[in-house]
Amino acid sequence: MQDHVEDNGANMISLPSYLFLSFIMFIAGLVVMVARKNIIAILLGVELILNSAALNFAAYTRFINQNLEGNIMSLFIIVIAAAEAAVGLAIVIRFFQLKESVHIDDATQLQA
Amino acid sequence: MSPTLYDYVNQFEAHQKAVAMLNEFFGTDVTGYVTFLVFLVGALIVVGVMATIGGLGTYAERKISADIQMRQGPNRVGPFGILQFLADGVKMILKEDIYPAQADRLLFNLAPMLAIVGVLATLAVVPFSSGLTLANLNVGVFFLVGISSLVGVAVFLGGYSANSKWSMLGGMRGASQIISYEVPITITTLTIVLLSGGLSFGAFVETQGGLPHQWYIFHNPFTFIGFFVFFIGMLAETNRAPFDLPEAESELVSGYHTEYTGMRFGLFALAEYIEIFVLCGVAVAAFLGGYKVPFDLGSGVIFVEKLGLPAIIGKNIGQVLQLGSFVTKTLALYYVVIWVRWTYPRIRVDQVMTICWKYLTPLALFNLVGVTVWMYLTHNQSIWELFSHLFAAAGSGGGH
Amino acid sequence: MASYTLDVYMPVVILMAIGVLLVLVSVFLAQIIRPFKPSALKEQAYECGEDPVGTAWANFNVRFYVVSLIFIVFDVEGALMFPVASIFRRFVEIGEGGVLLGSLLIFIAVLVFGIVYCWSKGDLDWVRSFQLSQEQINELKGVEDKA
Amino acid sequence: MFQDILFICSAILVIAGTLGVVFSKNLMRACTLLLGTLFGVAGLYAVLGADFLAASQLVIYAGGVIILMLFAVMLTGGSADKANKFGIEKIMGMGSVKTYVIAGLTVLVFSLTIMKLLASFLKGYQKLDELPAFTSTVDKIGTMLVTDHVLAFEISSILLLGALVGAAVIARPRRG
Repeated sequence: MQDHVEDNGANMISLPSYLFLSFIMFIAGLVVMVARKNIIAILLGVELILNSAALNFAAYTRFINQNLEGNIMSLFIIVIAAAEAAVGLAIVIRFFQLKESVHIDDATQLQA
Repeated sequence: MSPTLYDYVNQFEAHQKAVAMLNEFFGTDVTGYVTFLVFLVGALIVVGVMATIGGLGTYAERKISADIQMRQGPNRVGPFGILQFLADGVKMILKEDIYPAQADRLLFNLAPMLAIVGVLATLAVVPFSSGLTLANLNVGVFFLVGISSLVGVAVFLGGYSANSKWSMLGGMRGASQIISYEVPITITTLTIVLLSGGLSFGAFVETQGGLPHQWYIFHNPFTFIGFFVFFIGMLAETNRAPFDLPEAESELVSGYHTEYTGMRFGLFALAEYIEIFVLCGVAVAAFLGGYKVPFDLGSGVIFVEKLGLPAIIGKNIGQVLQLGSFVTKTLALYYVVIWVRWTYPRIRVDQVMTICWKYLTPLALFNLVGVTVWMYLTHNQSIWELFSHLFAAAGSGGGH
Repeated sequence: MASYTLDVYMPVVILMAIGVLLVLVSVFLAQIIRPFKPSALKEQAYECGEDPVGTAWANFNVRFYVVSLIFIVFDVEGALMFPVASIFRRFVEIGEGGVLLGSLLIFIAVLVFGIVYCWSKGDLDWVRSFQLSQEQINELKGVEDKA
Repeated sequence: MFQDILFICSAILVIAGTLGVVFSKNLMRACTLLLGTLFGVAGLYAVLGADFLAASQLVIYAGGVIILMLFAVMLTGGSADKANKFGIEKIMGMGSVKTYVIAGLTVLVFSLTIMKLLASFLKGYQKLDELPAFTSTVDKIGTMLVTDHVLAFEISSILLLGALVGAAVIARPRRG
C-alpha cells in the first residue's frame, strides 16, 4: 500500500512508557479522591483511576498478547465508567437537593 | 482505490520521482516529511476553502433571506455585495475585545478554541472525493460523532465562563439541545453503518452508486425516513432555526455568545458555518451517494478509453467530477438549511425536547430495527433490486 | 485485512494544530490593531442596561441533568452497537445474520425499555406537569369544603 | 517518527491535564482539564493501534461524561452564597507539600518494588521486534462482542438500563 518503511516495529515507545503514564493518572486520581472534599471532584478522581486501568489493558494487549481481549476489557471499563458517572452524579444532585451541600463530610446519614 | 490524500498523490510518477530525488539529495529517507508536507498543504487548502465557504455562507444567508423576504440584501461591497463577508471579517478584527468583569478568563478564551478545533478536526474525515479525503479513518463516522461533541462543550463553556445570565441560559440550552439531538443522529448513522458494513466514509460512499436509486436514501423505506430524521437532527445540532434556541435573539439577546466581542465572536460564527457544511457533507456521504458520479465517470476510465486521454489526466478529470458532485449536493443541502431557517418560526424549548425525545428518537430506533430486519429478510437488497427481481419473475412467468 | 500506519492520524493532528493556531494568531493579530480602552461600564455583563444582579452561576433546574443522563446511556449503547453493526452486512452475506439479528434486537429492546420507562414517568417532558389526579383534586375539594 | 510525536503530544496532554485536575482550585476548570486528559488517553489508544477504543473514548468521555459533569457542577455548585466557591476544599493535613512529597516517595518505592517483581514475568512475553502491523480493530471487536463476549454485550445493556432507571429515579425533580 505504501512504499515507505513501516515504522511500527521496535522504537523508543514501549510498554513502560504507557505504564508510567497510567501510573501518574492512577496516583493523581488517588490524591484527588483522598484530598478533595467536593463529591464531584472525587468523581473526577474516580474517572482518572478508571482511565488509567483501561489504558493499562490496551497497552498490555498491544505489547503482550495481541489478541484484543484487553481492548474489550477497556471498552467495558469505559462503559461502566459512564454508568458510574451517571448514577454517582445523580446521587450528588439528590444529596445537594436534600442538604444544600456537596461536601463529603455532610453525608453522614443513609436516609434523608 | 486510494484511501487518503497521500496515497492519491503517491500514485503519480512525478511525485515518486521527486521523493526519490529528495531521498538522494538529503541522503536519508524523507518520505515521512513529504507525507507531512502533503497533508499540511492539503489541510491548509481544505481549511482555507472551508473558511471561505463559511464566510460566503454568511453572505448566502443574507442574500437568500433577502430573496425570501423580497429585499435587496447586501449589495454595496464588491459586485452584488459578495465581498461583504470580508468587510465583516475586517470589522471583527478591528473591534475591541472585552472581557466581562466577573468572567472566568481561562475558560472564556478556551471556549472558541474548542469550538474551532472540534469543527476543523471533523474536516479530516469528510470525503470530498475519492482522492481528496484527508484521512480515511477506519472509525470515520464514529470519530466524527466524538470529536464534534467538543462543540457542545465549547457552547457550554462559552455560556458559563462569561458569568452573564443570558449567556448561561443560552449555554445550558445549547449544550442540552446538542447532546439530545446527537442521539437520533447517532442512531440514524448506525443504520447506514449496518447497510455499508463499515464505519469509514470510504465504505459509506463506495457501497453506493452514482444514480439516485443506488443512494442509501432510496435503499428502503426506513432509510428514506432516516434521512429526514438526520436532517432535522442536523439543524438542531448546528443551532439553526427553527432550533436556534441557544442564540434566540428575541429572548436571550444572543445566547451563549452574548458577551463575546470581536474576533472570538467571529470564530464562534465561523465554527458554526463550517459545521453546517460538514454535517451537510456527512448527510450527502451517508444518504445521497457522496462523491459518486453517474455512469462511473468518477474513476476516469471512460475518458481514457473513449477519448484516448493519458491515464493521469483521465483520473484527474474523474476526481474533479467527483469533487463537483459532492460539493453540488452539499451546497444544495446548505441552501435548504438556509431556506428552512427563513421559512419556519422558532419553536419553544419544551417543543425542542419533545421533538427530539418523543418523535425523532423513537423514529430512529424504529428505523434501526426496520433496517436490521430488512437486511436480514432481503439479504442486503435494495427495494429496486427487489422490484427488478419481481418484474423479472413476472416477465418470465408471463412468457410461459 | 489491510494494515495501516499511524500516518492516517496525521491530518487530524495537523487540523487540530491549525485550529489552535488560527485562534491564537487571529486573536493576537487583532490585539495589535484594535483599540483597547476598558472601562467598568464596558466590562459589565449585559443585563438589558441594568446593573447585573448577583451572579449567573446559579443553581439550574435538574431537568438538564436528566436529559444528559438519557443521552449518555444512548451514547454508550451506540458505542457498543457500532462495531456489531459494521459486521452485520458480512454476516448476512454468509447467511449467519440470524444470530446477530437476535442479539442486536435484544440489545435494542432493552434500550427501548429504558426510554419507555422514562417516557411513562415523565422524564422526557421538559415542563413537568404536576397535574393532580382526580382523587387528589376531590380530596383537596373535600378539605376546602370542610374549611 | 510520527508515532513518537503523537505519543509525546498525547502524553503531554495527559500529564498536564492530570496535574491540572489535581491542583486546580476551581471545579469547572478541573472538569475542563479532565477533558484534556481524556483526549490524551484517546491519543494514546490511537498510538496503541486501538482505533475503535480511541473513538469510543472520544464519544463516551469527551461527549458524554464531561458534559454530565459540567451539568452536575452547574446544578450543585451555585446556590447564591457559594456562588464563586466552585473551589475545592481540602483536608487540613493533606494539603501541604510535605504530605504530598512523602506520599509520592512512598508510592514510588512501592510501585518500583512491584514493577521489579513483575518485570521478570513480563520479560517472558515481551517481543518488541515483532509487534504486528496496525489493522482495523472495529471488525474484530464486533465479532468478539457477538461471539465470545455476547453475554457481556447483552448484560451491559441491562447495566445501562439499570443505571438509567436508577439515576432517573434518584435525580427526578420532586414536588415541593
